[in-house]
Amino acid sequence: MILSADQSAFRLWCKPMAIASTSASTSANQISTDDLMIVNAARVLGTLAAAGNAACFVGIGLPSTAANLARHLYSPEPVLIYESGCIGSKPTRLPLSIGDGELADTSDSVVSVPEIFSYWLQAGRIDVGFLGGAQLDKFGNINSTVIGSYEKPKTRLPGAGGAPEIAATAGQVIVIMRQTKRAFVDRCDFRTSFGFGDGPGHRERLGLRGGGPKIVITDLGVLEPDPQTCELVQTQMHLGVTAEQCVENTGWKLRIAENVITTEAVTDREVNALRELQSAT
Amino acid sequence: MILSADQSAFRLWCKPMAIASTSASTSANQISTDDLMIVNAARVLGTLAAAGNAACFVGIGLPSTAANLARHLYSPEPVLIYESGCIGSKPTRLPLSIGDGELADTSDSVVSVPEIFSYWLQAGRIDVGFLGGAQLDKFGNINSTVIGSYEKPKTRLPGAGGAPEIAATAGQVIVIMRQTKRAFVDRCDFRTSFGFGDGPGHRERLGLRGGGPKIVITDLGVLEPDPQTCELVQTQMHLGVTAEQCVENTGWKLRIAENVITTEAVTDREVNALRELQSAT
Amino acid sequence: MAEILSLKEAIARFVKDGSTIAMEGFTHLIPHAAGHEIIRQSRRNLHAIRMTPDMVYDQLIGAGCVSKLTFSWGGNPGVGSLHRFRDAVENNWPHQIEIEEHSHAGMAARYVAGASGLPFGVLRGYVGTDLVDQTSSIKTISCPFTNEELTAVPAINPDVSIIHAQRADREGNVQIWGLLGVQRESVLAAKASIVTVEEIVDKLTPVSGGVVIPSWVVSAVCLVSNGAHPSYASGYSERDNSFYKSWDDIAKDRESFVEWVKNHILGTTDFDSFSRSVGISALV
Amino acid sequence: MAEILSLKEAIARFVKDGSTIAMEGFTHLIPHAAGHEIIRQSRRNLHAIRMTPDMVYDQLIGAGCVSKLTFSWGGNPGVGSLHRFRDAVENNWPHQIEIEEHSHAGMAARYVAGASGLPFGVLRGYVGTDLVDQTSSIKTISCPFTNEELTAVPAINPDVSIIHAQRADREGNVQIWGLLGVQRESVLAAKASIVTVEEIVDKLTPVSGGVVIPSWVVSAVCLVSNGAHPSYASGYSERDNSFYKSWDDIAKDRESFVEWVKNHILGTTDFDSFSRSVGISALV
Repeated sequence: MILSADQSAFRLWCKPMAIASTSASTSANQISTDDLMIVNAARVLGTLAAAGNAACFVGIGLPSTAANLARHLYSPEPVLIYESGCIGSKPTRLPLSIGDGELADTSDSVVSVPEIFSYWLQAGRIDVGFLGGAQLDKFGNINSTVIGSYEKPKTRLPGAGGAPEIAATAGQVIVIMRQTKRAFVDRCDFRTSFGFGDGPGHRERLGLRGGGPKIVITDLGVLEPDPQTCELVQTQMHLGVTAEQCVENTGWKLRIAENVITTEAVTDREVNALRELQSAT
Repeated sequence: MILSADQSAFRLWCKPMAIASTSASTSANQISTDDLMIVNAARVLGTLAAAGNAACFVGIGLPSTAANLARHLYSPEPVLIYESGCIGSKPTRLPLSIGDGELADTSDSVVSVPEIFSYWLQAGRIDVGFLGGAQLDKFGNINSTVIGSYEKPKTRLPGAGGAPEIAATAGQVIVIMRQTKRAFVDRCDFRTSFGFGDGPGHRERLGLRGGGPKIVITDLGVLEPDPQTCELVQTQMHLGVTAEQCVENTGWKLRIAENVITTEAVTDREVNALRELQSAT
Repeated sequence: MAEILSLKEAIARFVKDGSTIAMEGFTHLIPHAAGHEIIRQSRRNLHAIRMTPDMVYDQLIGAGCVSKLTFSWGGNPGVGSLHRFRDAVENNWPHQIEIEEHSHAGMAARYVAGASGLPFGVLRGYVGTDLVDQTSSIKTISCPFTNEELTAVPAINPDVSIIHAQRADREGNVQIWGLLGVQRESVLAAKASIVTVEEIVDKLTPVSGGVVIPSWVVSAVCLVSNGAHPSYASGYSERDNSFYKSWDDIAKDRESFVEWVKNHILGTTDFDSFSRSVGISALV
Repeated sequence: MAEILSLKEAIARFVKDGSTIAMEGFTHLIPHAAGHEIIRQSRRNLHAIRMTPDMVYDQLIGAGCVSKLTFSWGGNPGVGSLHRFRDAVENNWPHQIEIEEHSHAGMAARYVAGASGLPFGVLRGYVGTDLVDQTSSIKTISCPFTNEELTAVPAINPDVSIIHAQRADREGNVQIWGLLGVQRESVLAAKASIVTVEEIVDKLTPVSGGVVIPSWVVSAVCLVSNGAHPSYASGYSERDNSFYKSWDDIAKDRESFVEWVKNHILGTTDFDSFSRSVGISALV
């Protein structure tokens, strides 16, 4: 069974954020695919914050930009938590590193790295984790360790960092990655972060407490796990993107949701807030 | 075999502190037995600090007074650590409770209670622990839990607090207690803090890392464990105290060391520093 | 997000008959006002957890609120015995209470495990003591790398933890400084938490040695000026040592204790009214 | 008590061929100057431990000092790959290195265990990942109360831990603030420790969010102004992001890396001389 429109968590989430397409400007439609991913991620965070669930464990790069954009666009704001020990950061510019002084200076509380992982992540206080990687497979597992074999890797990647425990423990995981045949693979060369493992019931058998990957935001659109099969399905495409493009850029036999929707156009308000944030940096 | 003079750790320790008896004033000889215990404990700490081993885990009461007196009398000073989380406290007056604000305000560092017990005590960073209790037995075990049976106690005492892990882990334990037949017993009703257990080798069998009770300072003198038998032996008596008195006030068949010494008279410098500390409080 | 509530409302909402509660504060910042309110609301069958059940739990035990006590040191610091605690353990007055007894190190490890989402904590502790035979929540565990034997204790996860702190902002972010004891861990380990504060301010300015407990891990913040009395709040008040001494006389005798509770707790409406009744000023 | 030593003297005395070393600093306060001095003194066969072996360990690895690396994330943050690290793992250049790979949560638990005098730490971690099959220092452990399966990792207890901090007093008490990472744990877990500082002062005045590591748990304090560069020391300097970017070009190529080390590290006598050589001012 293909995921139906009603089953799309993203569509439900995004309802409060839905805006009339007339408010979309032409300039907004010309933003980069990175920015499109950022805006989409910010929308998800805004919806979660409205539901009171947005203690968000953020990494540097697109996730941090998206989380800060959501802070500027939505009220209530998501709570930003960085693995460097910052809880409730409210940076006025985009941090350049996970240990940017701006993060510490604007936090409610700065704690040690051991404490961030024990009292905050492990204890189940994180609603949303953002992850990316070199490979994502159809069950939402992520590889950020090696391409090729572990013993004799073709490419040695940075490794796990905080990802395995974010993937295991966060209430839900948002993946942000560009959708390409090389990156979206049938099976990861190395399982650094556990998604749905080998399919339905695997997370439960392992006793993982977090909800796993709920949404994958790409440059082409959005994928979500089919509740029956746990397989990632294309549920949304950006304006001008075709189903064929999505299938071509995916390394497994990608399914398109029955009622796949088109991404709401980026609004002036969104693009302006993003530009402001970027220019302050 | 009875502990010989050469085996007395206390006598060795106290050597650097030894003073000509002519410097003792009459007023000094009129101090209370509490003060005598305090001065003796401070002397031990001074000697340990001179040897570079005086990170001292202190409880309120006589131990705290003794430790603060040692800080005023000797250089290098012992480092005072309170279980309330204060590391390197330098109070100008005697603290009235273990959580006295003066302790926090004058500390090098204030940490949480879990950290005091994990990073500092358990990690083996404490050289000296002070303990007292309702009962002390001949092997240096201490009871601060119940008199009578646990289920139906005659007297319910406060309980363990930090004592069991101080007794197990500190480099050495100094016990301060009044020497009476009721308190100095053949076997404790309840073993709250482990001394030498049932005798030689027992600490080692349990894998305890600390050195155990090395000295017991009482209102009558000083007891030390016989290195062969681990049994506490009277190695020092205060001026005017007789061997018979010590035996009478001890609940086990107390042995007196071959060359039992008389406590060095309290000096003017000691008594003055103590009075100053007490009057500032 | 924490709600700003009256203490009466917070206790009514979060502390139920049969609840497992923790009230922490290590000499500093002991939530006495909250203890009084629990007595005022006549809660029963509480499992009361506290490292140092001093005066605050002596009152709860004597007033008959507690059916089980988990603790590591029960005395009136610097004064002597805890008479109501002793009377309960020695003579089952006002009724029998179950006790679960630990050391400080063990209790701290239990709170840390609770705050960390782990079912147990590991420590070097209790070895050779008679506590091991009396307390079922002390077990051995082997290191899977060295085979060394260590001690395991179960996590503490109270239904509600109650602490006192210096101040909060209007969003319920709590700022606390000075001796922090095990308070933050007790809040993070609990399913719900109540924080009484000296002051509610528009903006929390940084304080040396201060930490902020964010609003979203706290259930209720209640303004109770001097609510730690006779304990103290660094920067706001001093410890009332004479009150601790006078407690010895009040608590020694069942009748004088009952009279005191009737006059000063059950007979008062809140902490201000209690303070007037016992003759302490709101701020020392 | 800590001795105040030159960095040269401290490294010579505490870092030996074959030592297990930890150098910590989480983006903030990375002890780069100390890393250079280890290269200058041509230490070999180090077991180098670090959560984020970024530029500082790229230099040590490329210079041939390291035979084993224990880590959890090896990249140039915000820039990309760590080329010397990759070249060692992918092509055994300059020689083969052994790797022991963990997650951040696991490494943090290992340092905490080390600082606490425990042989292992417990966490919810690694479950379902392929790391478990590659790393022998990850095992399962059962809760003796709930029978739940958790993960155990062995304590880290380096021969020497090296960190950078803001300042120390003349007795060697170290004050550190801002993002503290895992630095304090790394020092408390180690047999010996070296702390480079921006400044040595007569008296440490309190700083919000600051902690003091007492002199008696530190082996050596070394005055190295700007010694974290291109990392930063909150209150003293800003992160030199362009230096991190330029490192990508330098390290990408073996020859340019070797040349850089020869000119700027082996060809300089200390951190000041290094700073002049690469054209950075002592204080940003």
